[in-house]
Amino acid sequence: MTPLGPVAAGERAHLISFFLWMLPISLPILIGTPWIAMRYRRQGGKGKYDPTWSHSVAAEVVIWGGATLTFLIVGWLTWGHVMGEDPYKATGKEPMHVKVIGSEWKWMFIYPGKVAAVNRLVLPENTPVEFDITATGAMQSFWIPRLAGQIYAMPGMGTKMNLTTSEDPSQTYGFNSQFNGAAFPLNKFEVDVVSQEQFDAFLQEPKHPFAQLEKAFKKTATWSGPELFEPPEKGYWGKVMMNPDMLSDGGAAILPDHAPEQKKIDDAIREELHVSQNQHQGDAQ
Amino acid sequence: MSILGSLDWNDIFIVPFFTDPSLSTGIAAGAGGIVVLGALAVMVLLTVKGWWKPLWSNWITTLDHKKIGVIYIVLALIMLIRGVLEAVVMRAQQVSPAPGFLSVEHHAELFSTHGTIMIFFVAMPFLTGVINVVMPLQIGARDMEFPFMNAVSLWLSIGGAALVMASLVVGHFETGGWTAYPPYTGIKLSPNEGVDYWIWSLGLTSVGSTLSGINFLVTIYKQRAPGMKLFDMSIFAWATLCTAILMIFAMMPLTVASLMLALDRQAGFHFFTATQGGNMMNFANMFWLFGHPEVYILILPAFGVFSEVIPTFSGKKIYGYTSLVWATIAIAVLSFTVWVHHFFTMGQTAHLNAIFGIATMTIGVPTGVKVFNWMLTMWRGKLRFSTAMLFSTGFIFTFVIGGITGVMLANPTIDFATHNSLFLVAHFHNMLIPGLLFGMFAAVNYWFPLCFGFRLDEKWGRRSFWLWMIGFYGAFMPLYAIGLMGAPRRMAFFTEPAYFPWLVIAMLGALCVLAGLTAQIIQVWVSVKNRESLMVPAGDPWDGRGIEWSLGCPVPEYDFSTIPAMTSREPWVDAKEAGKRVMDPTEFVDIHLPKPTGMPFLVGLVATLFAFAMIFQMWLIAAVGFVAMWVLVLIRSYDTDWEETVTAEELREGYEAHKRLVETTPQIRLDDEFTTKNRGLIMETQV
Amino acid sequence: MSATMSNTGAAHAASHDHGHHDKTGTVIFGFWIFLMSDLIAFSLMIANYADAEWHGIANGPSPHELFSLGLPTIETMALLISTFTFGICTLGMKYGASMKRTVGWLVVTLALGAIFLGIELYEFHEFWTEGNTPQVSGFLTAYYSLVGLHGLHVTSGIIWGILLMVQMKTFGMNDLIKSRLVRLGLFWHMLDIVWIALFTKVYLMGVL
Amino acid sequence: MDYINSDVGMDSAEYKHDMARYVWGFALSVVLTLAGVVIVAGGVFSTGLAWSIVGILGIAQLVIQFWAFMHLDFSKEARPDLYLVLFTFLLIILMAAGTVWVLADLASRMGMGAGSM
Ligand code: HEA
Ligand code: HEA
Ligand code: CUA
Ligand SMILES: [Cu+2]
Repeated sequence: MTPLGPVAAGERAHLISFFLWMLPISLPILIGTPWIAMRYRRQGGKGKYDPTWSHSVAAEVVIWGGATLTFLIVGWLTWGHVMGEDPYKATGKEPMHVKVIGSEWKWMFIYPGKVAAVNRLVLPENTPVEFDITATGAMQSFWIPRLAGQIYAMPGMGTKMNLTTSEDPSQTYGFNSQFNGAAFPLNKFEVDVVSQEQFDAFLQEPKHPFAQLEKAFKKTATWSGPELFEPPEKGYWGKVMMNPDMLSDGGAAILPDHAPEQKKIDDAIREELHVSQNQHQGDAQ
Repeated sequence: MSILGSLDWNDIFIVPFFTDPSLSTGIAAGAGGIVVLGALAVMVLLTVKGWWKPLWSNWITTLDHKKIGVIYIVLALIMLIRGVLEAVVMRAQQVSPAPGFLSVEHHAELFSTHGTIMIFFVAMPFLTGVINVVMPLQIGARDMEFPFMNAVSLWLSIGGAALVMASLVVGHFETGGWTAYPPYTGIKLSPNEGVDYWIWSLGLTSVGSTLSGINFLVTIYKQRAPGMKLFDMSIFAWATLCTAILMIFAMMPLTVASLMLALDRQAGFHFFTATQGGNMMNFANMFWLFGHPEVYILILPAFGVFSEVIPTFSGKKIYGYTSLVWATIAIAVLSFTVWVHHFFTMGQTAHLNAIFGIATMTIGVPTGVKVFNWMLTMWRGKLRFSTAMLFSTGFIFTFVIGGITGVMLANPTIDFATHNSLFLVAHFHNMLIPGLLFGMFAAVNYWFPLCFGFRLDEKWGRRSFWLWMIGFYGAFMPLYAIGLMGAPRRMAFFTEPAYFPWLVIAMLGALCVLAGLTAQIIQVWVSVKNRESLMVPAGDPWDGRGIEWSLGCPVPEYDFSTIPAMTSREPWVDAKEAGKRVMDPTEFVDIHLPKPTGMPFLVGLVATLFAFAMIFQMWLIAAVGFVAMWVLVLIRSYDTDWEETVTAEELREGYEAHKRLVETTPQIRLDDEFTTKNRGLIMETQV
Repeated sequence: MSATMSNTGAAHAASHDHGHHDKTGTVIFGFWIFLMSDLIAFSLMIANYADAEWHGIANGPSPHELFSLGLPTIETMALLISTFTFGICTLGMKYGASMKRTVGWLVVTLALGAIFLGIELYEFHEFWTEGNTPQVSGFLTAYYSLVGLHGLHVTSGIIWGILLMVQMKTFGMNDLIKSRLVRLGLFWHMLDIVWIALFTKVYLMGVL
Repeated sequence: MDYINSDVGMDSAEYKHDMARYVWGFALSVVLTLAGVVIVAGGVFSTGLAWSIVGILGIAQLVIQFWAFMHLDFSKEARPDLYLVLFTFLLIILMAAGTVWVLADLASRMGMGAGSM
């Protein structure tokens, strides 16, 4: 829960403020219950017994009033938070655009006109970014916890998410949080926030042809191939959004028993674990 | 196409283990084996002991609301054992070195069945059972308004549960969680029969629950003892009324959504397909139109139970009756206005999110009022910590924590960071276990004597409480923590080393809960063994306040020999204060009780057959089953001789016998409440 | 279903009246509640239809292209007359009309219901043979299932009515049968009310 | 309320009174239905206006039929049914209108045009 960017930081701040605002009305219960239980116990309790005491206008006012007041405060805060932090709203001037396609257990990132990447998201530091998100196959949820909260990725639809990257270079990861089948635990990607120069260098890295990506993306369940490709033609992402089937082979979320795919996924899981156990050390917060 | 539809050899539980032996298939085969062996063992036991006949004539054919209630609770307990074992296996899976001993899909089947079972086949039957036993007794009725329909509801629920159990033996269950969102659960991504199991088992129970809701509502509306105004009813009866309304109106969206999903899967329709104009978001929308009111269906009866238990063991009138009633009504109505909070992250506008977020928070107000009312009921009382009271106190304390986290989730900007995370999982278990389950445990401990005539063992009861309480904190507080670190739900394994210590604590907590459950089983066992010394034939073993305690224990089949006169909100307390130990009889008249009939059982059986056939696309068998179901109903409609009479004379004798018993039972002091001296009719002595 | 599951009350009232409350009324109230939960199902289907009509056309026809008003209007009239004739039937029954008259009006009602159903099926058939099956688009899926669900209700109403006529022969017009007839009446009237909503939403607004 | 038996016969004033209610309900329903058809077929009004008028006519007919055929009114006997129906309609507004609202709101942010999702 250590935020790297302002959006995630805001979310954390709200969480803490909500917790604090609810303490005044919760503490009387959390402290009062054990206290009453001790004081008024039948054997050994010191409290005065009053079996008919069952109504008090003052208490009613305090209870209803206190609860209503708490509600008004948290409700008011909520309105402000939500209106201020619509994920569709850009977090700065002229955000950088990245198009995202979630698929069965891998993510494609398209930097329009520049590069397409699989399972690897590289962003320049301290930059507002807008993601356009869609999916093929099942519903997914696009989430980079240390940078911003999640938003669903759905076939046939496009959603948006905005964030600003960390001020300094950093490394983190993102994933899909909506269960979608056999390799769900592997459905994640690396996120590198780098300096502007490094980012420019990244765009210049050698690339494979996009056709190769498209073909392999359809066929493979989990990705272990190269990561960088030529960008697709303009409007490609929109086409996938309208017609998700063009980038998926009909899906394989539940594989028939003994499908060869399943073996591959199991192997991929094992392989991944080898890598990630060494790599993610210290990345969790 | 074969008459057996899509059923094939590989669907039989044991086969995959031989063709592809692994720990995962081994566990599946083992689980299937337990079901089969368990069923066989029960059958052998019944045969050896010669219990088939009594089982049939005393239980299966019964239309008595108390017995139906007991069967519901037994169903809940059986399913609960499966749900708990699954939970413990999941916890174990997550602490074993990744990727653990289960395949991802097998783990998915576990959380899907665990969630489905706990909600629909543990929680729902549990609360329906408690309502069945208690509510008619509290409003002075002799039975549910529609006893036959009541039994049909029961057997439909059992049929649904049987299907979920069958999925262990034949085929698979689905893997999309208890929420089963398409397109994942569409035919393309989930081609096997798992989702159909989900659809049809829920189909059966949700029809059952809707009918139960109608039954409860009409019973409360029409069957209250003469003179009992709505605002004279016990809080539990009020909770039932509101639950019933939720059941009637909230089950429908689920039925509609799941049948649409069935059409998509089997008939190629496009309700939820991504291409060709379907809209999967409407599934989520309809599911939560049901799902959110559902969680209040689960909690309101528990609230009702606490409102009965706490005054009794505080020796005090309930604080703020009117407030409590209005708060209950408010919760019921508001629960229909907040469903969007389950998908704040779907991409809707900020306005919509804000409106639904704030609407959600309004529920905190009536709920908070209720919590304070319980506290103030204890205030200035003389508290006796029976097992039921311990569960109630533990509830108040722990529930507030879950409520706070619920309100946090209700802020969409916070939800963006906690949705689909273990924080959410911790929130809802925090509501379901110390809320719903503790309520049901309190209910069982409190009202048990009404059904069986003896109390439950207190020593083991208290032990179970402490194990549950500690186990709960151990199992779920860590999930709040790693949830905030960004651990998603429904993960088969985690690779972040930082989560590991927390997961170990969670595992230990789950084991502690398991120990609590074991203590409960021992409690029942010990109590049955010692039932002679725990008998409370004179009734009212806890100086209770509701009119159900004016009856002897166990309660006779006709419940009340004469319908009690309602002179105030608590006529039984008034009677006791006036020095009486039985309520004055009103008028003895002949009454009619429904005769036992096997018909509801048959309806349930045929409906289950129909559903099973639908799952495996055996259309012919399904059609036959469907028609047979209605033919049975038709046959029943020709049956006009379905009542038996209990004469006024018998009722008078019953009353006199109870009176004699009461008069010969020595009065004992509250201090001896939990000792074997307690034979019923305990009272605070005026020393 | 409730015809029989809740027959408790009716027969009770039939055999003896023992005071505390009116069982027939209770059963009918229970049936009202059932109807209301059914209404929720219809309203959700309508909401789904409204959404699908809006952006679920895909490659299929739009409502404008698909519907015309002629047949649906006749259909609507048939159902409307039938709900009226059912009213005549149950009203007469309450005021002691002969069984013959009651059965006669019931037959008229069910026949009108059958005409309604026939037209609906004819329309389905037409659409279907033009290739506009429910598998074509979200909109057509919604259309067939919404109108079809109503049609299924009408079908079960007709079957129920026929079975009830058989029971009238067997039992005579006792209170039990009367109570069932009244419940079937409520069911039938409710179907007409639901149809008003469907006719308005699907056809009238669809053609606009 | 006694739904099924009356002390008097079909020649009574009560019967005529009850019958009148059915006849009124039927006549009004016919008129309203045909009015809707005429408005749509006639094409005199703009689409938006015709849409609203047809909607109002539908709702009016709904109310009339509840009154005429299902005996819903403000009398004491019909009150429980009336409350039940009103409550149901409250829920229908919440659920059905809520559904349409939520789905339209979502669609507005997802680039979903008519004809394609
Ligand atoms: C009522 C509901 C209920 C209950 C009680 C529980 C109880 C428990 N649950 Fe679960 N759970 C759910 C509802 C419930 N759960 C739901 C809805 C999901 C989501 C599924 C999905 O993802 O779709 C879920 C998911 C879920 C997960 C998956 C989380 C993930 O997504 O990663 C896990 C993981 O460990 C878990 C654990 C547990 C544990 C350890 C318990 C244990 O603490 C408790 C187990 C023990 C008992 C419940 C004891 C029973 C009591 C008795 C037998 C009483 C005895 C009798 C007498 C007094 C007579 N639950
Ligand atoms: C019995 C079950 C139960 C109960 C009672 C509740 C009660 C509440 N729940 Fe929970 N909830 C679930 C079961 C339950 N929930 C389940 C099963 C899920 C997940 C399903 C799934 O996805 O699988 C869920 C999910 C869930 C979500 C969705 C999160 C997500 O998916 O991202 C949200 C969001 O708003 C939420 C909120 C609340 C709130 C605000 C309450 C409120 O009712 C709480 C009210 C109580 C209090 C607030 C405490 C006491 C009050 C005071 C001390 C007074 C002062 C306070 C105020 C005035 C604010 N719940
Ligand atoms: Cu999701 Cu449109
Ligand atoms: Cu909710």
